[in-house]
Amino acid sequence: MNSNIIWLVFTPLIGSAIAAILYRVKFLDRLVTFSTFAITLLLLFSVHVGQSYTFNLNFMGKIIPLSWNVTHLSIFMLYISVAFGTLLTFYSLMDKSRMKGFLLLLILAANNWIFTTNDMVGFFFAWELMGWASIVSVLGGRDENSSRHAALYYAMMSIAGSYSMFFGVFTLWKLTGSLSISTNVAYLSSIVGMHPWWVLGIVSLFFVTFMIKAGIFPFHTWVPMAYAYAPDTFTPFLSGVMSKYGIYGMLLFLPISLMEKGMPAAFGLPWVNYIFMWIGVTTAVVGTVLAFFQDDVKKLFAYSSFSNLGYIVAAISLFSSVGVTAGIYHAFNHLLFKGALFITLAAVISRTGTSKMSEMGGLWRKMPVTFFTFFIGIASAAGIPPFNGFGSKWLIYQAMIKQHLPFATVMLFLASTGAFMYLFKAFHSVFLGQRSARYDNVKEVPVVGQIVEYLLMFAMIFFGVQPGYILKPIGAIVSSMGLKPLPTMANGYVTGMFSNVYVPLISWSLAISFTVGFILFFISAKHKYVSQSDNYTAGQIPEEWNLTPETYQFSWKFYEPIEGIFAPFFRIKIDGFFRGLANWTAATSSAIKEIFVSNAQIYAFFAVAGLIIFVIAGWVA
Amino acid sequence: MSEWKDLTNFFRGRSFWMLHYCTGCGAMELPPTMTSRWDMERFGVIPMATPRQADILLVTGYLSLKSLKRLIYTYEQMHAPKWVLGFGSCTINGGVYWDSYNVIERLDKYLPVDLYIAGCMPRPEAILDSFKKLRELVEKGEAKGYEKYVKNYEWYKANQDRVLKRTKPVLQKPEEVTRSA
Amino acid sequence: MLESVEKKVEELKRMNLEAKALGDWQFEVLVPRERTAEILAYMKATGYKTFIHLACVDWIDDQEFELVYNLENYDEKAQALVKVRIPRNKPEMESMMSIWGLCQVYEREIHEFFGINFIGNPNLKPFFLDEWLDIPPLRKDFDTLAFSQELFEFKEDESHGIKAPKRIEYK
Amino acid sequence: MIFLKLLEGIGVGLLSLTVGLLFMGLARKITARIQRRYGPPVLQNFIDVFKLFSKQSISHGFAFDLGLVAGVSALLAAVVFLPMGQINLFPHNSSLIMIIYLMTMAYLGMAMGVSSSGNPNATIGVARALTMMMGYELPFAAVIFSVYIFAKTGSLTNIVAAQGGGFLNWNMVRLPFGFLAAEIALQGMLGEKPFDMAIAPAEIASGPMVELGGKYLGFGMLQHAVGIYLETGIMVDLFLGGASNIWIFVTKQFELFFIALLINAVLPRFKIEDGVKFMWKVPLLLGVIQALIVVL
Amino acid sequence: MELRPLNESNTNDKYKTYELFIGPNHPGISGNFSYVLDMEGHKIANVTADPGLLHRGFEKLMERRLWTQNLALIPRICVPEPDVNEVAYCMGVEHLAGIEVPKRAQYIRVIVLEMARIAAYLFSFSGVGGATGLYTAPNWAIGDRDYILDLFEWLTGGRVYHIYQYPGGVKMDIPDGWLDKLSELLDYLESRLPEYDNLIFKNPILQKRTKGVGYLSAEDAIENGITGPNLRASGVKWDIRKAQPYLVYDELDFDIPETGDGDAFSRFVQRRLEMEESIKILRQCIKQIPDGPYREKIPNPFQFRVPAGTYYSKVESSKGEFGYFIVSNGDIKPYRVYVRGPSYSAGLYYALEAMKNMRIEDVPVWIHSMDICPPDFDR
Repeated sequence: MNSNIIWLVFTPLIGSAIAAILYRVKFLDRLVTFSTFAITLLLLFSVHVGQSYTFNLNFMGKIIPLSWNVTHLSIFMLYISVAFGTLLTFYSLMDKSRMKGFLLLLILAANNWIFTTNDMVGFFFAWELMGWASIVSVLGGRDENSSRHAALYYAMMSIAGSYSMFFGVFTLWKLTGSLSISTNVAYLSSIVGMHPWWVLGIVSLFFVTFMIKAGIFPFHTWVPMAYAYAPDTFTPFLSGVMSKYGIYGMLLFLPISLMEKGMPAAFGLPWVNYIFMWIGVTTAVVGTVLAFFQDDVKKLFAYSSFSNLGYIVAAISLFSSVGVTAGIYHAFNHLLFKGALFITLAAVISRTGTSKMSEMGGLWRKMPVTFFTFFIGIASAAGIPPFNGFGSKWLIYQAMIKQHLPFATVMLFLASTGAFMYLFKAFHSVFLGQRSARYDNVKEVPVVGQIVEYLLMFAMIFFGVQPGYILKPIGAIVSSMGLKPLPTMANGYVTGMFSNVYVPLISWSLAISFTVGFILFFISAKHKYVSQSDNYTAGQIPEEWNLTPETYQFSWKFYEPIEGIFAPFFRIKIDGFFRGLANWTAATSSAIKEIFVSNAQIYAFFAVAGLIIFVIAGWVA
Repeated sequence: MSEWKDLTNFFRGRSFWMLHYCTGCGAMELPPTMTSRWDMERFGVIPMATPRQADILLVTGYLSLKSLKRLIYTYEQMHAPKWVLGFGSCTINGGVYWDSYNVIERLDKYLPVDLYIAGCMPRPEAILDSFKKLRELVEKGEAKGYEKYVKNYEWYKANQDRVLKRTKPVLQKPEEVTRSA
Repeated sequence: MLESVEKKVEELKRMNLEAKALGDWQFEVLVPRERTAEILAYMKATGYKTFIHLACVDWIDDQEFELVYNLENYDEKAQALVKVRIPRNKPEMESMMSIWGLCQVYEREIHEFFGINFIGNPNLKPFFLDEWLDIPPLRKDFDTLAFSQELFEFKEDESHGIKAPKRIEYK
Repeated sequence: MIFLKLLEGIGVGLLSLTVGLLFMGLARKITARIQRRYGPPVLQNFIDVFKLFSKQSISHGFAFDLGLVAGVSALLAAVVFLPMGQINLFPHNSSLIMIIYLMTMAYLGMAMGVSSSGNPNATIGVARALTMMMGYELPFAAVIFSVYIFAKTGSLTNIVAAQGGGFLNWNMVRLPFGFLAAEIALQGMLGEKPFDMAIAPAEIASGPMVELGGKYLGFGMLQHAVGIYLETGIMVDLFLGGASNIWIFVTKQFELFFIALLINAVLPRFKIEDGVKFMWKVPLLLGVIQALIVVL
Repeated sequence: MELRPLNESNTNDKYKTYELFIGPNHPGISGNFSYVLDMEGHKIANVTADPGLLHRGFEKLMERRLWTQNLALIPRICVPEPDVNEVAYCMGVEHLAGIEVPKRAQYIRVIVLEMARIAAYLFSFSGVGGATGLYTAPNWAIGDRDYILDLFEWLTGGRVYHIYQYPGGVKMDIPDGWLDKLSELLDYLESRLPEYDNLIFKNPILQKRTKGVGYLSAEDAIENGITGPNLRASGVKWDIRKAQPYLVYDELDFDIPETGDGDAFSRFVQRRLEMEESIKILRQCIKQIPDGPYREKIPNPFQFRVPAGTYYSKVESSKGEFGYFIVSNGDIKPYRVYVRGPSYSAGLYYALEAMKNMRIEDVPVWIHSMDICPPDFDR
C-alpha cells in the first residue's frame, strides 16, 4: 500500500514517455503533460506523512536499498511544487512557446523522487535526472544562440555540483556504510562535537551542490542566463520550483547544528551559520543591485529570484524557529509571486515578441488581467500587506533582530527597498507609460491563461490575508526539525517575536479606506479620459517635433544616477573568476594531454595505474 | 444648489493657481508680484508648473505667432474652470507692436479673455488688483470665458487657423515671392 | 584713435582692400565676395578671434545685400567690421562655418530674414518664423504694416461678444 | 462594537487629513516669513483642496484613477494603526514595519498612477523618488532596528509605553545618534529640501504631479497631508515618547515638522546621487553607531 | 553573463532616446524660449533650440520709426536690464551725428547703467535660487531689486522701462535728494551682501550643485563669442568699461574681479563680486558728479536727421557685450539697426554643445549661470 509513493515517480515517467511519443502533435503533447500533472496532484492526496517504502535494488550482485520516506517537509514541498506545475501546464496548454512537455514530466518525476527519497543513491540519481532534463529544457528558448550558450553554462555548473555531491555521497557511504540520508545526518550530528572540521568539510560538499542549484552567491552566474533564455513558459518552473531544490537540500542538512558543540560563535550564532547568513544577505543585495540595471525583463526577474533566495538562505541559516519558519514561508511565497510574475511575463512576451523593457510600455489597457496579476505580483514581491509576500519578509526581519543582527537586517532592508525600485521599473516599462503604435493590436491572453492569472491573483491575496493556512503546516515542519514552532493563533495572524500582525484587519482597513477614497473620487467634479498623446509637453506641439509614443517613453537607463554609487561594485567580475578557472583547467588538461600524446609508454603506464586504483577502490568498498 | 455654486465660486476665487508661462516681457513684473514686496500668495495665487494644475492663464504681453500656437495648445490643456488674463496693452490692441508682422493684435479673437490689465507694463499693484477683480467676477459667476470658448469654438478656431495655418502668402504678390525664392 | 587700429587699417590697405577707421577702436573693411574666407581666416589668425555678429543690410537702391562680419580683438582692443556685398538678385554667399562654428546660427537667421542662401551650411531650416510664405520680412520691400493689417485686422463682432475692451476703473 | 471602531477609524482619518492640511498651511506661512513675505492664510490649503475637488479634470485611464486613490487610501489605512496619545485604535496591531510597508503601497499607487499618464517628466520624478527612498530608508531602518533591539519590542504601543515616566526616558535622550539619523531621514521622507529632487519644478516641471489636475492633484495634496501626519507621528512615537493626549501629540509632531521646515527654507536641493550618498554617509553612520551602542 | 548590464546593445535606437521639452511653458527656462532635449536615460544626447516665440521684428519696426521714436521701442529688447539698449543706441546716434554729451549727463548715464546692472545681478541671484530650489534667494533678491526700481521710478517715472536717455543726454535732471537716497540704498545693499553670501554663495549644497557644472575654458569662450561676466569667469580679463572706456568710466576707479574657474559656480560668484564693484562705482559717481547741463540740445525730433554712415556702438551689460550696429543713410529714420544681444551665441549655439552629456538637473543651473535672456536673440 505504501508503494503509492513510487507511483509518484512512475506516473510522470509514463506520462513523459507518452508525451515524447506524441511530441510532434503539439496540442496532445501539452494535454498529456497537463493531465499527468493533474493525476500526480490527485495521487498526492493518498500520500501521508510518515509513509515509507523500501525497495532493494539488486545491482550487479550488490543490494542497493532504495527507500522513500514522507516527512512534513516533503509533503509540503510536493504539494506546492505539483500544484504550481499543474497551473503552469494548464497555462501552457494554449501557449505557442517551444517548451517540451516530456522534459517537464521528467523533471516532475525527479521532483517527486527528490522530495520523498531517503537514500542518497536515489537522491543523486533524481538530482541528475532533474539537472539534465532542465538543461535540455533551457535549450528551446526564443533566442537559439543565447539559450544554447546559457544551457552550456548551466550544464557546466551542474556538472561541478554533481561531482561535489557524488564525492560527498561516496565519503559518507565510506564512513557509515549506509546510504540513508536520515542515518547519515544523525551520524554527522553525533560526531560533530569531536570532528567539527570533518563534518564541515563533508557538509560543504553537499552545500556547494545546493548553492549552485539555488543560485546562491557566488555560484549565481548561471541563473540570469538560464532564466532569461529558457522558454518563457519554462522559466516560471525554473524560478518558482527548481530553485527550491537547493533550499530543500539545505534544510535536510541544517539540523546538524554546530552550536554548543565547541565551535566558536559569533553574535550568538555558530560562525559557520553566521558566514552562511552573510552569504544569504550578500546574495540578496547583489541580486537587487544587479537587477536595477537590466533591460531584459526576464533577466531582471532572474536577478530578483536570486535576491529572494538570498533572503531564504539568510533566514534558514539562523536555524531558529522564527528563522526556519520565515525561510520556508518565504520559499512558498516566492514560488507563488515569482511564478505569477514569470507567467504574466510569458503572456506579455508571447504577445509582444520582445523581452526588452525599453521596447515595451503602455500595455495595461490592452492586457488588463495580466496587468493586475503583475501588479499584485510586484506588490507581493515588494512585501506590501495584505498580499502574500509581506508575512515572510516581516518574519525574516523579526528572526534577524531576534539574533541581534542589525547590520544584516539593514542590508536585507536595503534589498527590500531596492526590490521595490526594480519591480517598479519593470512594472512601468512593461505596462505603464506610452504604448507604441506597434502594440495597438495586442490582445489579452486566451481564456485559459486568464483563468490561471485569476487563480494566481486569488492565491496571492488569499495566502496574504489568511497566512495561517500556510503557517500551520510550516509549524509542523519546524517542530519535526526539533525546533519550537511559532505559536499559532487564528488564521489571519502572523506571530513574530516582537509583535503580531493581524492581516485581515489591514485588509479591512484598506477596503474601507479605498471605499472612502472612491466615494470621494466619484462625488467630486467630473473627469474625462484622454488619449496618451494628450500630454504635457511644456507647451510645444507634439506633431511639430514628430513626437511618437516611443520617443516620449522613458525606460532606458531608468536608474542611471545611482549607477555611479554602485560603479565599484560592477568592477568585480565573478564570472571572470570562473572563466579564469576554466581557462586554467583547459591549460592544465592540455598539458596532461600533452604527456599522454607525446609518449605512448607513459600513457600506457597511467592507464594501467588508473585501472589498478579503480580495482583496489572497488575491493575496499 | 445655487448655494453650493456660490460656495465653490467663493473657494475658487480665493485659490487662483497661475500658469508659470512667461509669454512676453510683461512677465518681468511677475517675480516682484510673487516675491516678498507684493507677495501674491496672500491672495492664494501661486505659480504652477503645468497647465493641468493651473486655473488662470496670464498672457503677459505680446504674442508672436509661434507663441500663440503654443498658448492655444496650453490653454486647451487646462482644466475648466479656467480664466485668461490679458496682461498689458499688447494683448488689447498690439501695443507698440501694432505694425509688427509677427505679433497678433487682439487676443480676444483667439482666446476668450476674462479680464484685461492695461499698461505697458502693468505695475504689480495693478496685477494684484486684477486678481481681486477676477475674484469678484468669479464670485458673481460672471467670468465664463471658458464656456464662451466652448460655445463659440468654431469661430475661435477659424480665427486661429486664419493666422496660424496660412496656405498662401498674406500679401498677394506671388511674382515677388518667386523671385526671392 | 588706437595705434593698433591705425596699423591694421594700413595693413589691410596694403592688401588692396578698402579700409577705414570708424571710431577710436573700430574700423571697417570692404572685402570682395571671393576673398571673404581668406580675409576672415587672416583676421582670425591675427588676433580677431571673437565673432561678435553677422548682420545684413539690404541696399535696395544698389540692388545689393551687405553682409557685415563683426570681429573683436581682445589683445589689441580693436573691433573690425568686415563688409561683403553680394548682388540682390542672386543672393548667395559661402558659409563661414569652417572658420567660426558660430556662423551657422547667424547664417540661418539671415537666410530666414533676408533669403540669402549660404552655400555649405547644412542647417538652413526655418528658425524664428513659423510657416513663412511671404518674402523674407527684413527685406526693404516687405511692408510689415500692410502684412499686419491684412492678417490681424480688427473687426467688431457683436455676435461673438467681441467689442471694444471694457475698462475697469481703479478705485 | 465593529461599527464603533469603523467610526473611530474614519474619525482618525479625518483628523490626520485636517492636521496634515493645517501643517501644510502653517508651512507655507512660516516659509513665507523666512522669505520676508506675509504669506497666505493658514487655512489656504483647505481652500485649495476644496477648489481642486470642484474642478474638472482629465484622466489617462483606470490605472491613473486607481493609483491616485490608492495613494491616499493606503496612507489612511496605515494611519489608523498609529498610536497617537489616548487615541490608539488597535493597540495590539501597531507593528512599525507593517506600517512602513503599508506606506509603501501608497507610494506604489502614486507611482503607478502618475506613470500611467505616460509623461517622461513624471517617470523621471518617480525614478528619483524611488532612488531617494532607497537613500533614506537605509538609515531609517538602522534606527528602527536599534529601537527594536533596545526596547525589545516591535510594536509602537509598547515602544511608547517603554518611554513612559518623563523626558529622560524618551528615546530621543537615550538614543541620541539614532534620533539625529532619523531626523535627517525624516527630511527625506517628507520630501523637503534638500531632498525634494522628485518634484524639482525647474528641472522636470514638478515631476510626478506634471499631469495631475483637478481632483487628482487634490488626492496628491491629501496624500502629502496624511504623509506628513503619519511620518511625524511615527517619529513622535519612536523618539518623543508618544503623548498622553492628542493635543500634545500634534504639538510634538509640529515641533518636528517645524525643524524640517527651517532646514527646507534655507537649502537648495541636492542632485539625486549626492542626496543618496549623503544619506548613506551621515545618517547611516549615525544609525550604525547607535546600533553598535545598542548591540554591544 | 555580463556584470556590466548597461553595455547591453539595444538593437533599436528609437526606443533608447526620448524627448524632453524645456520650455516654453516650463519653470526651468528663463523667458519664452525652448530647448528640446533628446534624452538618453537621465543624460542629454542632443539639444535643439527653438527660438522665435518672442520674435517681434524689432529691426523692421525700427526702420519705420523716427530716430527718437525708437527710444520708446528698444528698451523692450532686454527686459531685465533695459537701460543698456537706450544708452548703446544713443551713443551710436551721437557718434554718427557728432553730438558731444555733457559731463553731467555722462555721469547720470553711468549711474543708471550701474543701477541697472545691480538690478540685473540681483535678478540673476534669484535665477540661481530658482534653478536649484533655494526659493528664499528669489524672495530676498527680487525684494531688494525693488528698492532700485523705486529709485528708477523717482528718477524716470517708470519702474521697468525708463525711456530716459535721449540723443545728447538724458531727458531730465536728477531730482533733489535722489542721490542721498541712492547712497542710503547702497549702504543697505552692502549690508545685505554678507547675508546673500551666507544664503547662496557659501551654501555647501549649492556649491556641490554648481561646481564643475558647464565648464567653459577661456579658448572656448573666445571661440564661441561668449562675453561679459561669463567670459571673465573663464579667466579672460576683458571688460569694455576698462578696455574701450565709454562715457566716464576712465575717470572711475574699479577692478575686474577674478574668479577664472570657468564653471557655473564661478560665473555666479563673478556676478556677486562685480556687484560690489558696481556699488563702488556708484559711490564714486555720487561724489564726483559735476553740475552743468544734463542734455545737449538737438534739433526738432521730427526733423532730426543723422548723417549717413555706419557705427557699432557697444555697452558692457550685465550679460556681456550689448551692441547696436546702426546704419544711417541720412534720413529721419534709421536705415538699418542690428542688435547684438549678449546671450545670442551662448543661447542658440554654444548651448547645443555645452548641454550634451549633461544631466537634466544641470540644465537650469547652466541656463541661469550663463544668464541666458531669450529676448536678447529673439528680437
